[in-house]
Amino acid sequence: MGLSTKTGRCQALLGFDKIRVVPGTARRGIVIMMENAWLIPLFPLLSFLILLLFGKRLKEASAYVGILFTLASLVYSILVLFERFSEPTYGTNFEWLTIGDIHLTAGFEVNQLNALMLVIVSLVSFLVHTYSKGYMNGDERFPVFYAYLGLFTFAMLGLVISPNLLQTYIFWELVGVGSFLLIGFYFYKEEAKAAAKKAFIMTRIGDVGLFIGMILLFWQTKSFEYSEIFKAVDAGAVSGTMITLTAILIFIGAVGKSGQFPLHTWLPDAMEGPTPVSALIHAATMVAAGVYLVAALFPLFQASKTALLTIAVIGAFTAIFAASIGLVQTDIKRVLAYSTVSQLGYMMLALGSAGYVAGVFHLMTHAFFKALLFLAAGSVIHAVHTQNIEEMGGLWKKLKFTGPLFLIGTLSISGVPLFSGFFSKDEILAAAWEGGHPILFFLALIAAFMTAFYMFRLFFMVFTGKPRTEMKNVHESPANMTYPMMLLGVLAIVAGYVNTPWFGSFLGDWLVDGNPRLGHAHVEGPIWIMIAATVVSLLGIFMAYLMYYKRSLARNWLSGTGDTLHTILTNKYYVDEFYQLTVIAFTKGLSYFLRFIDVFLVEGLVKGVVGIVQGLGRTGSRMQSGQVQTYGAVAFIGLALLAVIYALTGGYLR
Amino acid sequence: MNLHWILSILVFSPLLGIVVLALLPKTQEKVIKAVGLLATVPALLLALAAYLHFQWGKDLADFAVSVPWIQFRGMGTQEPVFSVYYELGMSGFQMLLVVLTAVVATLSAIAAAKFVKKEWKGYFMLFLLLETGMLGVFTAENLILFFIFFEITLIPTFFLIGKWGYFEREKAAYSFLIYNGLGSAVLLIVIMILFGKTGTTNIDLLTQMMADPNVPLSSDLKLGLLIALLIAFGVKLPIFPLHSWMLKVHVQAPPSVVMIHSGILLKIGAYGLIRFGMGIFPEQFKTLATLIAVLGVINLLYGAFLAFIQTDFKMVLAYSSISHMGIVLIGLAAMNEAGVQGAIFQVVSHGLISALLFFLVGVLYERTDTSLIENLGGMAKGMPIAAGFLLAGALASLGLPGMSGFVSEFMAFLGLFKELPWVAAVGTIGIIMTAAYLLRAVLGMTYGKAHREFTGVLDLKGVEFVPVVVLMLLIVLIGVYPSVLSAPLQTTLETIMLGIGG
Amino acid sequence: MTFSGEFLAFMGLALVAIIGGVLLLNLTKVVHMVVALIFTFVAIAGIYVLLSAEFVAAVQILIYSGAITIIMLFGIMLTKHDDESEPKTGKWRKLLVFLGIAGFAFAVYIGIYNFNIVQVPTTLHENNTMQIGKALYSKYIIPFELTSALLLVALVGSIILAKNEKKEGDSE
Amino acid sequence: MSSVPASAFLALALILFCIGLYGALTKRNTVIVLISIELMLNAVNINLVTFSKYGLNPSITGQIFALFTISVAAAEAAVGLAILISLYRAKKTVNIDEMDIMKH
Repeated sequence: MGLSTKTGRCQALLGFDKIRVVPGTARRGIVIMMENAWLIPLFPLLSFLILLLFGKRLKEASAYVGILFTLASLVYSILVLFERFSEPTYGTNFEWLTIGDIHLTAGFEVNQLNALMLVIVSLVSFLVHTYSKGYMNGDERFPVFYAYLGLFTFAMLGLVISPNLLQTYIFWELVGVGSFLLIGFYFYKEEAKAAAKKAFIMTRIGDVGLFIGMILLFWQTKSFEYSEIFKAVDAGAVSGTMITLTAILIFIGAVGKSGQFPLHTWLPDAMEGPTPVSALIHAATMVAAGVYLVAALFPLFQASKTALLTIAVIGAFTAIFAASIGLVQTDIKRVLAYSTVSQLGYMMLALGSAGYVAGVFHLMTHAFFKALLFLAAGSVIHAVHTQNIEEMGGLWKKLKFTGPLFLIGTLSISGVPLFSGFFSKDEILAAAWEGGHPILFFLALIAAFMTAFYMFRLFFMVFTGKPRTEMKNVHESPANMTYPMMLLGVLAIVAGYVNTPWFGSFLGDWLVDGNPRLGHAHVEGPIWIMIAATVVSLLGIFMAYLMYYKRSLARNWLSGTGDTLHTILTNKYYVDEFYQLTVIAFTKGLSYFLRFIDVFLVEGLVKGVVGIVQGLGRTGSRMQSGQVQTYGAVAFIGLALLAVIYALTGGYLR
Repeated sequence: MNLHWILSILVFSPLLGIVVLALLPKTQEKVIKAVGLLATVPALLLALAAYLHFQWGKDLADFAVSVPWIQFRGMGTQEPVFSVYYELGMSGFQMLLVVLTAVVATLSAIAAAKFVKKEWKGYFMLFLLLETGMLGVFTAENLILFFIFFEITLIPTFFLIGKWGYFEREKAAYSFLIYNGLGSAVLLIVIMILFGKTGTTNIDLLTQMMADPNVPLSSDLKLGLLIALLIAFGVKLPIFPLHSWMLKVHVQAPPSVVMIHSGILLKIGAYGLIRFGMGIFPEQFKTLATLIAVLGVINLLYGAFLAFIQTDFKMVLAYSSISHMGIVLIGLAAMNEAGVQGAIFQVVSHGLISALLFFLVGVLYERTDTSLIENLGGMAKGMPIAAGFLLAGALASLGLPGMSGFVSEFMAFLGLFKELPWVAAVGTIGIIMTAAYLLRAVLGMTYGKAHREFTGVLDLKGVEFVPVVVLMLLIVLIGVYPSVLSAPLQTTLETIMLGIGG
Repeated sequence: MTFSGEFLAFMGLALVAIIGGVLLLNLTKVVHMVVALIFTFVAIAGIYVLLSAEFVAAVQILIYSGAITIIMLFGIMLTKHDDESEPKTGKWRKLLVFLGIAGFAFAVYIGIYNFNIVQVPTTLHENNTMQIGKALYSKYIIPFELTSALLLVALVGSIILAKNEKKEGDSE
Repeated sequence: MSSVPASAFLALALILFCIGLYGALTKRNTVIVLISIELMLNAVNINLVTFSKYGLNPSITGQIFALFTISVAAAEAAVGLAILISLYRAKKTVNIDEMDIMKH
């Protein structure tokens, strides 16, 4: 786009002929892999189409179709990533739509962030595909499930490979649909239906923000292309207020997708979907898309201090807000969901504090350990057929693999040293301290404490102590479920070492390479931050240990006797109820008011028209009275009228 | 190659079907259905041929035909004072609408063969007459010819609704006739004034003349004429508050007729506004742009909010049509390439989507005798394929990228955000509301606990797949590769933009 | 304009004619109306005299004041009715008709007002009857004969129409 | 030469015509309606006779026309009355409002 040469319609139709290299990246080495990176999203799409058409016949075999195609994507992504280490950014475009002089393009681009995201997404997707083979076994809509997974994976891969905002938006919506379909997979459950609807509509509210921001930005910069936008912003072609406005509008899109306050309520409800879905979409990939979007447009956000501050504040607030709700939830998946919201808030805080690397780093590590946690939770649910942690307990011995894997995930998310979460969290805290506001830093610190606390509360309640209800047939999950978890477990431990203060910030250096706008590769925070983070997380673990393992502290120790706080937290600060009473009630009210208008005013108009027509007809028929005198009178009056008109306006008489 | 006769054959080919049908006995159900269906095929093939003709890089003007038709001689003069020509022609825009009409008409004939339960002979005869009218409307190059075809569409529709509709069909038919009759009366006045003042009714000639400052039409008169056109086509589109007839028609008419009605007939309003309103009176259109934008946003939101509380799925779709026509207005009001192209895209895209959704409504009604959302709850259990297509159709309708609805919505808003960002920003609420009401309705029907047994209720089968799959493929094709539509439009757009710029 | 004797005569006759007409409209009894109309007819005959049309004046008196009025009186008597006049017609219609007529009168009056007619000396008053006779039997002979046929047809037609139904039924 | 202008006669004729017209359109007794029509014919006759005397070419033709009119009027009166009587026999009324068989 931004290509202002006018092309004929024939050329526009031929599309692919117009592939061209993005300006500035023309230096081409041997980039066979990257050149064909557009194949990566197409594999899952193919899987989706095949399963849609032949799924019924393939039955259980459809799993292999899905797994095979995502494996292809994964392998290809890894190859692309390795090629990207040595080669510069590669991208091509072809003309997608012509509007007068405007030529909108579609294409793909492989830069550092994209390459990394490709691997994360295809890896998690592949693992979830494998895992689902066991988890969804026996479901009558098994092929449909895999088809949906394929659709989602396609959209997500397409999203991360997009070189322009418009294409991003397109895939952005498509991942929304994938998520919607998968949340509503158990369509016969009323809760699933409500959750799917809620997820779609709430994210759409955010999407509209992105939509407006994108269009406004387009008219300011004449382009949807990321590179063109950054160029225009650098050149000062866009006014400061406009940058702030568009940045915040785009951020609203991210708020919707990443479940940030105040559009977070759909994410916990989305846990109505099958657990592998929660792992794939609502933990590792889609919800991180908001973070990815902010990261991809980071130079734009950086041009506006206000926008960055907004992001940081919302991120920090969401982090602590969701963490506090997570303290009291009793549904295993909901605890994880709130922890996801909270962790996403963390990432936003990092980006808002200008910690680009920190945000992306945490995005990566979080994808691994949260996917692990969800899959492990799925394994637990698979074993005990309940999601209520009050009914679990003492599963450590029964689930030989799941237990330790879950522990790894918990340690990692809690930020215990040497696990991946520790490094990325430390990075974020340092960024918040350096680039953000001290208050935000302390909020983040408190959130870290809460995270450690509720995650271990979860762990202790599920795996230690004695079973609180009778549980039979508890058995470890099959191999195709445990292997993916093991791989993730390994990653949850080691993924952090790509960017540490001790062994070098390899990831950070690579991410910002050749792109000074993205900020420093590594933020050197004071050493006490690391210590504080460690202390805080250990404190959280210790308190959870006391309350839920040793039981030496009463469970209502913190809230005291009055249970007000507890009630508020269990009810998630009544946000849902608040929306119910305001937004939804208002919409309904307005609708009924408009219906009133429709029924009375507009329909009245119709009645009026009908009445006039009928009245005319009736008058006409009454006029036909058969009385010659009347006819004569009418005819004469008409004649007189004509005569008068002629006499006054001048006709033959004058 | 001489192609002048092609358009005439294209337009009048359905009439051949009428002749054949007239000779058939009433009782031969299968033959009648076959003839009715086959009679729509020549037009379809010719329309597709025209599209290919264009894609092969040839000029659509090859098809234009112009023959003297009616002439009024002045007293004692040899030269005709007023002459009306029989003029048919095709621009890219018209071609798209002709293709759309031909496709939807054929699919609607399939639907009719499936859903119409009585008097097929009369039905198909009227239906074919209607098709001729619609094809004529989109190919007429001359206002009087346009008007004649416009009227031809009215009468068969009236009978199709009034005779084959549901319970309150007659009321619906009458309100259709009264509203559209008034609209076409206003249109006739405009045409006659233009004819009287300029001596021509050729659309292209009029467009040129209006740009010429020497033509004796004051700008006030032009504005008045444009407002009259806005009313005439506003009834058809429909624009709030002229919409209530359309609700009745959508609810009461048989599904196959609603496919045509919602898919094509409403588009005549949009076509007229673009071709005549914007084409002939570009400057006046500009002065009204803000008003039209506001009307568009009102349409969009009004339809969306009302669709949100309907209990009958047909009503939801009816209000959603109002809402979606708001997007057409929004695009037009932008008065730039993006907006106008968006409006035209929306015309085509909504034609396809609403045809698809109403076909599915027909399927559902045929099997369950209801279209109430509540009664259908959980039907995905019994008829998963139909439910899937319904969901896909709803997603297309709410503007999901990758389907045609998104492209048009995106372009319309892209255009308006350049000109009137605040109005457009209010309009985006409509995007959210569209998602809300469509999901509410469609999920209410497909998802959730089944309120009744759907055992014994058949899923889509056999020939029913044809319309659904064809429409779905077209919707996705346009969504994924919009150049199939945008390429033919470029010349049309250039012409319009020239008028606005000048 | 001078107040010549002719003018005074015209004024007087016109006044009588108009008064007769107005009485026709305003009297209640039907017979009275017809009588009022006789004044009008006679006054019009006088007007004819002023216009040098003695023969027409004579015919006017004979036919109108005589024959037609008598026929009308017969009509009134034959159609036995309450000679008190009718229930009133609708006010609105009266008003509308009145307005229409006023408008019409206005329009025509404008025509008359702007109408400039020259006057040349005539010989119409000399041997008026002879002149009429000459014209009637030469130039207008065919219309004249046709008129006689018309009168005959009217005569026969009236008789047949007014004939008693019973007789009619008998004859058939 | 007359000292009375032609327009005076025409005005008189107009007034009489209007009176007749009013009567014809508002009176409910059919006989009176017929009489009013006679009055209108008379007004026309005045015009005819006036134009026979005034104008560039005065001629007797106007008077002859008036005579024809009178005879036709007489015939009309006779036929009209005959119709009236036969109607009266059928409907027992001369009220014009009740004569509406054209409607049926």
